[in-house]
This record gives sequence, C-alpha cells and structure tokens, in this order.
Amino acid sequence: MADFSWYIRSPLERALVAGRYGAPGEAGVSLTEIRNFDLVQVMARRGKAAETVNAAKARFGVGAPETPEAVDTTDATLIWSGPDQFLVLSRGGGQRMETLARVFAGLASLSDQSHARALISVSGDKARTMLAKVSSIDLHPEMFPVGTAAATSIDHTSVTLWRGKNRQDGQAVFNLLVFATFAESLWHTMLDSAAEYGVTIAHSEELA
Amino acid sequence: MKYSIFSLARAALSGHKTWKPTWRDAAPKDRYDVVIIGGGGHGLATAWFLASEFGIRNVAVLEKGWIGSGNAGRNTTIIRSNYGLPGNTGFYELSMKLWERMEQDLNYNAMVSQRGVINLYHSDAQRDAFARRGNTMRINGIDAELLDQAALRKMMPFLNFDNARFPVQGGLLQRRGGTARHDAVVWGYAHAASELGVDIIQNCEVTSFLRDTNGKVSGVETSRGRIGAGKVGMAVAGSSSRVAAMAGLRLPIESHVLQAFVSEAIKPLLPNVMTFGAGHFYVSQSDKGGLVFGGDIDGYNSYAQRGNLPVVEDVCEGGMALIPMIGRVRLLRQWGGIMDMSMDGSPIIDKSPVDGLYLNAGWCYGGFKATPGSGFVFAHLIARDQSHKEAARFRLDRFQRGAMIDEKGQGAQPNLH
Amino acid sequence: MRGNQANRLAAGGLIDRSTPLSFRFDGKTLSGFQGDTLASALVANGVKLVGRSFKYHRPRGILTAGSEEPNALVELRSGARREPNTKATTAELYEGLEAASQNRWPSLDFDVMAVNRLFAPIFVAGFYYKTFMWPAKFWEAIYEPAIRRAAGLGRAAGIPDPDRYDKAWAHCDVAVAGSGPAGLAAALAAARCGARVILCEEDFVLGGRLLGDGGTIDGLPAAEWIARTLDELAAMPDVRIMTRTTLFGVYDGGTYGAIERVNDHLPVPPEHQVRQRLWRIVAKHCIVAAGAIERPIVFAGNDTPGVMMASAMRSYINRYAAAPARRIALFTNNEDGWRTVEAAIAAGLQVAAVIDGRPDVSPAHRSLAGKGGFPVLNGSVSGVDGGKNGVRKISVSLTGGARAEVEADGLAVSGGWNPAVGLTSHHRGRPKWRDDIAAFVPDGAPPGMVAAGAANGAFGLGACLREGFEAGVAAARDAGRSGSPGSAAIADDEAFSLTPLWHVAGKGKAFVDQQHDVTASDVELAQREGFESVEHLKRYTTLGMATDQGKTSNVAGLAIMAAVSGKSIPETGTTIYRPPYVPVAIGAFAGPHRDENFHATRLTPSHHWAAEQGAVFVDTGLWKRAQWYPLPGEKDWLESVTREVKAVRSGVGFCDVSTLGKIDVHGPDAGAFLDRVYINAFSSLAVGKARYGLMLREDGVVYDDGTTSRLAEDHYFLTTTTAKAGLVMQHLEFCRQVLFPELDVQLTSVSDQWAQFSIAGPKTRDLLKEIVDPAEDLSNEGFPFMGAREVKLRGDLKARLFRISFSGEMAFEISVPARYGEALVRNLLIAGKPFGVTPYGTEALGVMRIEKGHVAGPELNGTTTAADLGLGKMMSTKKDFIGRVMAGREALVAPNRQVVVGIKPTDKARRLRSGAHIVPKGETPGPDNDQGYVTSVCFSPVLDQWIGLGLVERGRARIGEIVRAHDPLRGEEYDVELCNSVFYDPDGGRQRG
Amino acid sequence: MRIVCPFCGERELGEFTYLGDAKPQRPPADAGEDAVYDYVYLRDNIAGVMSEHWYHGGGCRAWLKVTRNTLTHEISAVEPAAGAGSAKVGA
Repeated sequence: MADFSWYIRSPLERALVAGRYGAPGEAGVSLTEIRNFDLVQVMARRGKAAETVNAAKARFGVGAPETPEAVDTTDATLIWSGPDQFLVLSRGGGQRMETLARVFAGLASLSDQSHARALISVSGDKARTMLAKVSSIDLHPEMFPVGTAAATSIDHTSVTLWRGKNRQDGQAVFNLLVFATFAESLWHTMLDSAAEYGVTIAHSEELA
Repeated sequence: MKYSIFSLARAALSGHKTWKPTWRDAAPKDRYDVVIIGGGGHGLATAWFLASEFGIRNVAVLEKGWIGSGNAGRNTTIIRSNYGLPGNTGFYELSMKLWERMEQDLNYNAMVSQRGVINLYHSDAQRDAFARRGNTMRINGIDAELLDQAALRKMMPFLNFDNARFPVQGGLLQRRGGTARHDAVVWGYAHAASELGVDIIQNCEVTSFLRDTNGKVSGVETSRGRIGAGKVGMAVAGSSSRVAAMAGLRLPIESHVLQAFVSEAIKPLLPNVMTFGAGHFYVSQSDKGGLVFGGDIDGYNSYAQRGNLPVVEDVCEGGMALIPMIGRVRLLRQWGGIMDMSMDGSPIIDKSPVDGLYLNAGWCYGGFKATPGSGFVFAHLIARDQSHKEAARFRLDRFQRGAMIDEKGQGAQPNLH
Repeated sequence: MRGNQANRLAAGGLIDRSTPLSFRFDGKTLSGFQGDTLASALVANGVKLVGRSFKYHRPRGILTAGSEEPNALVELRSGARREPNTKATTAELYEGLEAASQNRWPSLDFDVMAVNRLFAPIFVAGFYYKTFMWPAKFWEAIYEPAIRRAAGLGRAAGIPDPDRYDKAWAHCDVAVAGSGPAGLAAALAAARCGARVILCEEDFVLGGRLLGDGGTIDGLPAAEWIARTLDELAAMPDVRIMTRTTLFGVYDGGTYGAIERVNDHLPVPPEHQVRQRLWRIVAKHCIVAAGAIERPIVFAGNDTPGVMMASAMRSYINRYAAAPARRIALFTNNEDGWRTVEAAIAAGLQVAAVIDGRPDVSPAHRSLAGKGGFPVLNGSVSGVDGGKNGVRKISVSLTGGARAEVEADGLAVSGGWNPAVGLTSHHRGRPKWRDDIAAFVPDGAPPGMVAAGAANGAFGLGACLREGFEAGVAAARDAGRSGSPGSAAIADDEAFSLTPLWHVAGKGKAFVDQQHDVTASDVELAQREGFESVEHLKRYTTLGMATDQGKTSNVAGLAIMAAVSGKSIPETGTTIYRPPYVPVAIGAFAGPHRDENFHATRLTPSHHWAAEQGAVFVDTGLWKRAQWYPLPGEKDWLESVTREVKAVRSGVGFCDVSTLGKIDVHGPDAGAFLDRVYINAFSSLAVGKARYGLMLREDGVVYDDGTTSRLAEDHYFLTTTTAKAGLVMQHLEFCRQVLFPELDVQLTSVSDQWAQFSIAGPKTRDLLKEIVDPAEDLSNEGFPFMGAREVKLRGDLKARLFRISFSGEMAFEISVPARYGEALVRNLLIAGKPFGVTPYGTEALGVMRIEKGHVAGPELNGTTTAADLGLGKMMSTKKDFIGRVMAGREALVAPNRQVVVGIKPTDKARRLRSGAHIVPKGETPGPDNDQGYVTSVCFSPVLDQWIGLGLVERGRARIGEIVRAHDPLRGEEYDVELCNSVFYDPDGGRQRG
Repeated sequence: MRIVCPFCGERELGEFTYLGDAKPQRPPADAGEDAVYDYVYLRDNIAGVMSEHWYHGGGCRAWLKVTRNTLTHEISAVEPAAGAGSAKVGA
C-alpha cells in the first residue's frame, strides 16, 4: 500500500485570484497572502512571566514582547497576543513546536497555531483608508508606528494585527493573522472595502 | 366626560373650548386605601382595575415625572400572547383578551390594531422550537399558525428569501397580535381611573417608605409630602431596585437599556409586526407611517435612557438583511428605556417580604403587551392578598425554589434574556 | 435645455452658470445650474407650490434653505432608488434629477385629499383618541386603513435598495461640526496647534451662514477669507475636511456618528463606490459649531407658499442668485431680519414694506426705508391672503390697533434665532434659557464637547470667530498639542436687538408645526385637556415629531404653551433632544452587512471538497456544514440520508466534525481546573484516555457537553458543541481568570488548527489500517474504547486518534492539522474504496445520535438538568463544581419533571414531528395535562420507522405507556409509545467491539 | 462607549462582552444554598458607580473589572481580573 501524498491547502487557496480587482488605474491597495509559516502560541505559566521573557531572550536575542508589539528577530517574529502570551511566527519549518518546547520547558504552555490562521499582508497608499473600514484601531503612524501590534477584531472576528517594516518604497505594511475558517469570508470583506481604490492581489509561499 | 364622534362634533361648534382635562391633575390627600408608585401603564391600569373591578376607589397613583414618562412612553407598542411556558402563556392571553375590549372599557381609543405578529424562522431547529411554542399556545386556546416559506412569500413578498445569509424558511403567526398606541394606553387608563375617583399625582417622587410599629408599610414620604396608605404597590419598571432598596429589599433584577427607533413617516409599507429569527430586529409600521423598530438590549447595566452605536448598527443590519427595501428609509429618532431585566426573563408579581408592600416588576422588554393583564392581576393581588391564578407562578421565591420561567433558556444572566 | 429660470438673478451667487442642468419636477422639465439645490432651482424657476401637508393637505412651499425644512419634501429619484421625504432644500441638483411632490392625489395642483380641510374643525389634535371606538371591529377593517392611507407623506421604493453602503472609523484630537465662521476658526486654530482635526460640513460648500450673509473678516470679503482658510487647512496633513457630512449623534466615550453622502449628488454612484458612508468618529474633543436656526413667528396663513424665513430668502438671493419673490415684505422682531431687505434691494428686488414688531427701529434702517421708498410698519402680520399660487396680500395689525394691508408676493419672516442645541443635548442634558436673545443655549455638554459661535448663542460674526478660535486652541492644548495658533480672525459684531414675539392672534389657522399641521389652537387645546408637560404636548399634538424634528417649531410651540399655562418659557422647558440630528438612511447604519454579507461565514477544512461532491449545505451558526451528499437519481433528502446511515451502520463512513469547539487546556492544575467546571472528574483521567463531560451553569442547569482527552499530564484537549464553542471559551476564561485565579492553567482555542473527522462503522478499523502507519496498534487491546493518542499516518504525517463514538458504531475521530484536512478526506476516499466508504452529513449524524439516544441541542435547551437528560449519575458528590449547589433546588429535583425519553408512533407508517406535545391518552388536551413535547425526530433506517426523543413528565418511569402526540399546528394527533431513548444497540457492544 | 483595556489600550465597545456586577463573590464549597442563591440571583443593581466584569473577547481575551457609572456610562477605572496576567504574580 503506497504512502499518501499529504499536500496542504491554504484557507485562501481558492478565494485568492492573483491579479487586479476593483477600480482600474493605479492600485491603491495590495493584498498578499503568505502561505508557508509556522506559528506557535506561547503562554507563560503562573508566576513564570519573567522567566519566559528571559528564555525568549536567550533563544532569540530579544525578550518576548510584554506590551502590544511585534519584535523581529533573525529567524522569527515575536508578536504579543495577550497578557503573558505571544506568538512565534517563522518561515515554514523554522520554529516548530518541538524546538520551542525545549526552549520554554516548564515555563510556558505551547499551542501550535500554524494551521489555525491565514496570514495576509496589506499595503499601498490607500491601505490605511481601506483598513479604517474594517478595523476600529487608530492606524495613524503617530499611534501605530512600525512594530506596533494589536489583538483586535474585524467583522466580529478575532485578528492579530501588526505593522511590519515599511516597503522599499517607504509605504506602511500591515500584517493580519486571521482565523483559518473565517479567512475566505474576511478576504471578501477586505476586497469589497478595497475595491474602490483598486487592488493588486498576490500570494507568496514564504515569509519575507 | 364621554368621548364619541358626537361629543367631538358638539365640541367642534365651540371651537373645542368645552373639553375638560383628560384626567384630573390631583393634589395628594393625607391617606389612601391604596397607593400605587409609578404612573406608567401598569400603575394606572392597576388603579383602574382596583376601582372598576375590586371596588377600591380611594386610590392614588404617584408619578415622579409626567404620566407615561417611563417605558410606557418609550416602547415599540407590540401586543401579543405567543409565549411557550406555563405561567407566561395563560397570563399573556389574559392580557390579550383585555386589550381586545380596552377601548370600550375605557372610552378611549388606544388604536389597538390586531394586524398580526409573526416570528420568522430560518432553520429546522428554530421551526421545531416554534412548533413547540405554537402548540402550547393552541393547547391554551390561543390562535397560532405555523407558516411555511410558500405561505410567507404570498403574505410578505418583500422579505429577503433568495439572497440572504440566513434565508427565511417560515414563521409562527399570531393573527390576534399587533400594536397599540402606547401613549394613548396611558392616557386612556388615566382618563378612566380618574373618572372613577382615582387621584393621579404627577411630579410626586417617593423618597422613603413609612413603617408602623410592626414594620408594616403605612405610607410613603414624597417630594409632595407624606402620604398614608393601607397598602402600597410598586410598578416602577427600571426603577424597581431603587424603590425596593428604600424598603431594604434586594431583587433578582438588573436595569438595562433597550433602544428603539422610528423612521420618517411613509405610506403603508409593512402589513404586520415581524421579528427576524436570525438577527436582532423586529418592526411594525405605526398609523402615522413611521417604521417602529428595535432589537436587542445594549447588554450592560444602565439607568441612562440612551444607548450606543454598536446596537443601532446591529439592529439596522438585521433590518436590511430581512427587508432590503428599507435601505433608503431614514431613521428619524432613537431613544432608550430602562428595562427591569429579571433573572429568568419573566415578571415578578407578588407580595414583598415587607408587609403591606406589593411588587410588580421584572418585565424585561415585554412590559407593554402585559399592561392590562398586569394591572388586573396586580389589582387582584392587592385587593385579595392572593395571586390571581394566571399570575400564580410569578412568585418572588421561585428562584430559591428553582422554579424559573425561562423562555430563552439563558439562566441567571439578564442581558441574555 | 436652459428652460426659463424667470426668477434667476442676472448676476451673482455661488452657482456655476457655465454648467446648466436640466431636471424634472412632477414630470415637468426645468433647469438650473451646478451649485443649485433642488429648492434653489425651483425658486429660480418660479415654482411656489412644492408639497402638501400631512393632515389637511394644505398647499405648501419652501420655508427654509436647510435641513430644518418642514414643507418642501419630495420623492427624489425613481424606481428602486426612490427616496421619500427628501428635503428639496438639501438635495443637490444634478443633471437629470427627478423629483415628485408627495401626499397628494391625483396631482399637487388638484389634491382630492384637500377635502380634509372641510373636516378641519373635527380633525383637531388627538381627535382620533376620542372616536372610532364603536363598533370595535371597525377599527382594523375601516378606520385604521383609511387613516394609514391618508398619513405617511412619501412612498418608499418597495423594492430592494440597489446601492451599496459602507462604514468606517476615524480618529482625531478635535472634531468640528459645522464650517461657518466659528467652525472654520476652531478647525484652523486647533490645526495650527498641531492637532489632528476632522471638520464635518453638512453642506456641499463650506462657509455656513457666510455663504448667504457675506461679511468682512480680517478686512477681506467673507468668500476670500473662506478660501484662504481652506487653503491653509488643506496644506496640513492631519486635517480632514468632510463636506456632505453631518455629525448626527453623540455617543459614549467620545464616539460620534456622522453620515457622509458620498454620491447623493450624482444620478447613481460610480462603479465600486458607495452611496453613503457611516462614520464612527472617535475624538478627544468635539466643537459644535452647527450654528443657529432662524425661527418663524406663528400667525394666520403663515404656511402660505411664499412665506419664507428671512435668512433663507437672502440665502436664495445671495448664494443662489434666485429671487423667491419680486415684491417682498419683511416681518421681523429683530435687527437681523433687516439684512434680507438689504439683500433684496442689492439684488434689485422691490421691497413692499417692513413690518417690525419692535417699537423702535434703528435710524439707519429708517433711512434705508426712506431711500428704498417703502413703509416701516410697527406691528405684526395677522393674516396672509393667498393660496397655492403664493402670497398676494398681507394684513397687518399695527401697534395701537389700526390695520394695514401690504401687497407682496413674498413674505420674509424672522422671529429670532435658536442655537442648534441638539448635539450638545444628546446625553439628555437640557439647554438653558437666555433672556437677552430669547433662546435656549447649551447648558454644559457631554464630556469632551463644547459649543462655539451661534450654536452657543453668540450671534455676532466677530464673536463667532473669537469663540471658535478659543475653543479650537483649548481643545488642541488639552489633547497635548502645543503649536502656535496664531491670532484669531477679526470681524465686527452686528447688533442683534430682539423683542420676543411668538404668536400673533388672528383669524384662520396659524401653524406651529407646519409639516404635522399643528396649530396654535391645538397647543391651547392640549393645555386645556391637561397635556401641559412639553412631552405630553409633543405626544398629544405630534408637535416636533415630523421629519424636521421640530427644528423650526419646538420653541414656538412651548412658548405658546407657556403663555396659555401662565408659566415662563424656561419653566415650561424643552423636550429631550435625541439622535440622530438629521434623519439617516437605515441602509447606511447597516453598511455592507446585508444579503449574504449580513454575517461572516465559516468554512470547514473539507468545504470545497464537499462542494465538489455536490453536498447540500446547512447553516449552523456561522458555519456552512455538509447536510447530506445526494447521489444522482436520489429523489429527496430522506433517500440520501437513509443511504448514508445504512452505509455507516453496515460498512464505514466519515463526517467532518471540525466545527466542534476545541480548546487546549494546559498547565499543572489543568485536571483540578476541569474538575471544577465539569460535573464529573477529570483529574483522575489517565493520559491517553478520553471522557465524556457535562458542564452546568452556576444555576445548576446544563450548559454544554463534549469529550475531553488527556494527551499529557499537563495537557487536556477539550471539545465543546459547535453552537457553544465561543461561549464555553469565554466561560472557561472567566473560571480561570476570575473564579479560580490560584490555579496554574492556560487555555487556547485550537478550533481552527485541527481538521477533525468522525470515521464510523464496522469496517472503520479496516479503513484506518490503510492510512495509519502499520506500526500503530489499532486493536481493541492496543486502542480500546475511549482511547486517545497521537499516531503516525502513512506518508509520515502526525495525527490524533480518539476512539469515541456518536453514532454507536465502532468509530474513531481522527484529527490532522487543518491544511491537511482536504488531503485527508481525499485519502480516506481512496483508501476506503474497497470498503465502500461513504461521506455522510449532519443529517445522518443526527439520525444516528437519535437512534443511540444521545442528547444534543434540542435537549440541552437551557432549562434541563443533568438528571432530566438521564445523566444525573455523572454528578460527582466528592467535589465542588460550577452549578452543584443550585442544581439541588426543590423544583429542579422534583419527581414530576419532564425528562428525556424515547418516543415512537404506534403506527409504524406514521411520521413523528418535533414540537408535537404529549398528552395522556383519552384526555382532552389542555394546560393541565400538557406533559411535554417531542424534541428531536428522525426516520430510523434501522427500525424502519420515525422515532424521536422527547421531554416528558416522569418519562423514564412510563416506558411502554401509550400517550397522544398532539400537534394542532399541523392538524395531527396520534398514539405514540414512550420507550427507552437508546433505540439502537442498547448495551453498546458495537462501539466497544 | 470605549474601555481602556489595561493590556491593549482604549478600544471600542464592540470588542467587549458584559457579564455584570463584579461585587458578588462565589461562595466557598460549604457555604450552603442561601449563600449561593444570593450570589447567583440577587443584585444591588446600582444606580451610580458600579464595579463590573467585562470580557475583552474581541481582543486579548482578558477579563476586566471596570468601574463605571450606570447613570452616565462614564468609566473611571479599569483593572485586570485577578487571574489575567497572573504569570506576573510573585514576579
């Protein structure tokens, strides 16, 4: 009996149609799905917050975020996701449960979320204008500079939102982790919101 | 004075100079047999039934503001008796029967309009729950019909059947349900009660209870002086906990804000009262032409008589999802009322633990339809010192006994009822 | 094309004469210019009669030039886009605009309903409360339909709104409502300080009253000052200027509702664009610079077309270069009204006379009258002679008693100004009375809000600029902005001397609320009948409840009430001001959430695969779930579902159960934690084992159920029902964070991480052997019933296997990371071919759970106890748990409770229906013998008949008893037998085998 | 209404779920029926400043104690529930 092929399907694989959408002309918004990533939720145990932060520092060179921010390290991004907890986002096969379990043994509880979320990156000169339709967060650069993160909701659905490094052209980049089973629905919501500005749709296998 | 087309015509000849006040604006006497706190629909109805049915006419109704200034004047005017649990079913039908003769009883046109109330269902599970409820109604001699989608399409072709997130599959219809002109109900009871000698005292706020040596309530201290009473009944809805606290009582009640909305007046558009089964939205059209609609309570304790945007949006989303033709109709006014939300979603009509003080509270957002029934059974309780059989389950101690009447099955969390 | 704009002035105005527009009113083609409103274009075309009133169907014209308009309401657009009750005074003119007058039949000019005027003596305020009572049934049949048809102004479209709407959030330090002098000054000052500013203007042009009144600011003509100010604001990055946007509501925490009419000025919205957008503006401060509204004076015939507010008349003249009349009279009680006379003269219009209620008129105005050659009459207007074609003659009663008559075709009226106190009163604050201007002004405001300029009772141009500037600086400073605001703009303060005048006695109807036909004598009648409180007055007469929300009528109404009840105006008080400040389309509040987008949609990992298979989907909460998988040739759902059930019971099938809530419970105290939230014990559960658990609410009623497995000492995997997934997570977090903070436990939802499938049927093991790594022992010994552990699949994928059964068959649940879910179903299908593996949906799942007597949603209805469900024995007596104490209350343990029992019709051919009630055989159904009802039903392929579960009084003690199923709703009644709720394999051998 | 989540900062009402009065404390296991009845059913239903349980379910999933005036909706203080951020206890 031959082994099976265990191909993966991203939650947006069918909904996402690469190319242009909405109003013609210069696209004001670009939406990109990133497909291949590992994501692990780390929750410090009772009284172990400091040690967990330190363990992260030992492993990643920077302490785990204790306030709503996203910290880039050489091989992962640590994203605050709530009190005493953060997400470790890395390239596919980067920071697996097994690896991190050793790092945080006895200090924190880990939960694999790699397949629980879809990762969407939003940019373009109308990105903020469009996001203002779906998010109640104030994304003004003064309030939401690079590295800021928020655990919030879109369309009554929990999302993790953070501002990544600016694009080469200096434009802001907003990253969204949305729940996989809601992903198609939220994707269409975002397309509708962006349509009037013109949208460029793409996907990339790997985390930039 | 008697109201009729003839008295109206007669008055017209004198340019309507001959009309007397609809109710006497009375000054407080020293003592009454019964003092009712709260000049809303329930309080005034209680006074009228005391006088008309139980022969107790030395009655005062104390209102801290103007009569009808509470929930009686800020609701969505729906009347129905489509309840599914023992305790509620019989009571609300008693109330419905009283609605059906109200105008003749009171000689006042409250515009009771039995245009039908329909609860829409969107799933098999909902249909089954409605079937259970509808059968309960029928078993209690109440009219109820279960309509399928085809019947509904004929009756209300404008509903969103084909393009909806949760398509309408059918509904539970009570044809005898409908609406009534809320303010007129208040004025009608005030008028009729006043004609029978009841004193209606406005701008009279109760500040404390008077007790005799045995601790029995013997009257009330008010902003207009001390008023003695043989018995004191309270029907103060959202203020129930505050008034009860003056007698040292804590109630299984929270006060929450419920918003309601009315649109600009338009020509007849909606034939009956309908409730959306897949969102928070119910609507009817007033005789003046406004769409009167509402949804769920805001969900937090409040005495502020005003709500917030998320609920306004939620309600309008429900409206558009169900009736996409109302998109260009404009919302004219929004307001909020303070709901006395009980722990099981059903009312409390009972003697209080304090001798001489009688409770009528816990109506949640369903008090208006209960107005005549509430007045009747509360008058019965006060006059006879025992519960009317249709109110026998609305006891205060039912929570201690575990005999909740929980139509929604949400348990002791008022904001979910 | 140009039509004849007979009343268009030769020069001036803010209209673009190079862009003519043609439009239709009541089918007649007319023309106007870009920059016109529908009202100004009608004025330019000499149209006087625009609408009919609510009750008496009296002819009405245009009274104002803004959103306070009570009379000039039209049905704008046609077909699906028809908008009833649209104010011509705010509707922007566009090429091809279509408008129709309302509330008339057959035509505006000849309206049959005008006969109502004959009944006017009867149709006084509240007349309907006194009649239409006999005979009772006539109300619905005759009276009410007639009343409804007569009432209601415009007609809604009656078909779905084709346009899109959306909503957005905006954040700023300072929000400014209104762009008149005060608003512009405030916005500029705040912005110069460095604040983030949002300026909302209802109109499509900024400037407010300056557009109609002009004036000189910083030595410049107003228009130039506006332009300069806008240029400066436009250059600042954190300033957002929103025209066509009304700030309509003040909510808690500095949240403001605003409506932007994005594309109402176009025939239809451009592709991909919305018609309107609802804004939720979050502002640290809000400056209300919404100005003031000129108020009428109540006199006989004051509703005649051609009678117009003085400020509106000069707006039409100055801003729109349209002459409302050729020969104008002014009736005023204050200095400001005279500016209309100046405007008229400047525009070359005739002035017939000025009727001034004040004893002394300024010398300047006297000489103006001298130069203009028109009389200044000290007195008041007591009647208007005219009709649907407008004003002809005006009767004046002069101070001292003499009478005079004035020939004019237009009458400008100014009774003074009412600050727009709506927004500042939205938190139920009441405004206070100021005698010097005889008007209500804000008395405080909601937190963070302040009024400036005319909205605050400062009527002079200089004062408006000053107050706006100061408010802007203060708000910016409070928001921590320290930049320099420069200096305030300077202008003179015009005199404003006013002698209050509300109502002039006279013959004929004098209207207070023109749209609702409320007259001065209606107010007197209300007082006579005891409706003296302003709220009673409003409700009894409907004063102020029309689409103009009483903007022009409320104060006059209560002034008259005050007079007749012998109280002062402040004693009489105002009604409560409620949002929205202007009516807002319901569609805008809904935004994009309509049709399929009403709520979000959740898809299971196998959704697209199931769709390929032609599955029929059912909505379960937000989920789309495969209900059944029809095969070609199957005639109905029952045939498909029956096939699926048989396939499972005789072979093997699989079903996507990923919708179950899944929660990782971690930590040293995880077991102790679960002991407290479940009625049964979990700390004692061995690693590698699963257990069914039941949760109660604190009131002792069953909340939720599911299986929970122990995957490691400090790691449990908990499942909830699909319906309660989110709520149980919230409940558990409450237990963790609030009730039991001392426990070291962590919770995460992993619902979306795992694709989970139930694989059931006698051949389950055969199928599993094909996909699970051969090294894994799936034998009864190696993987016993209720076992749970991680396994390796062929092709080196890790998965979790749970040997649990909902169907009652030999079954496993298998879960893999969600992105492998689709691969898993495809592989199951391949591997299962030899065994005839069959995908099954939620219906078959339901059938099998009923056959097994498992309780689900219909039984866990929020009122049932563990004992009611037959699970009482699970309640541990050794530990405390949520709901333990309350579950013991007398009524919850009463012997006569309705409990779960099996039900089957005695006639095997009979269909059983949920919702049917159970009554004893031989008794007439009634409230006293209504013993319960059928909760769940299905057609059981195994028993070849309809069966069900029910909640029946003492049900389990009555097994074997024949009772009646009573279903009057569906006209059915038949015998059923109460039986064991486990219809299939009662000893459970199959699932253990 | 806007609530300042001690972890996330100021957020709009829609992200929060209300439970109710935070004053009643769950009685110990041996407290008996009356105490539990009181805890589950009776409310002060304060007209004025009240301490309440809110859940930031649309955000960081922390349970909060919010001090709010039920007459004005004005919020004067927000603090985490005892077990929210408990990894910091002792640290």
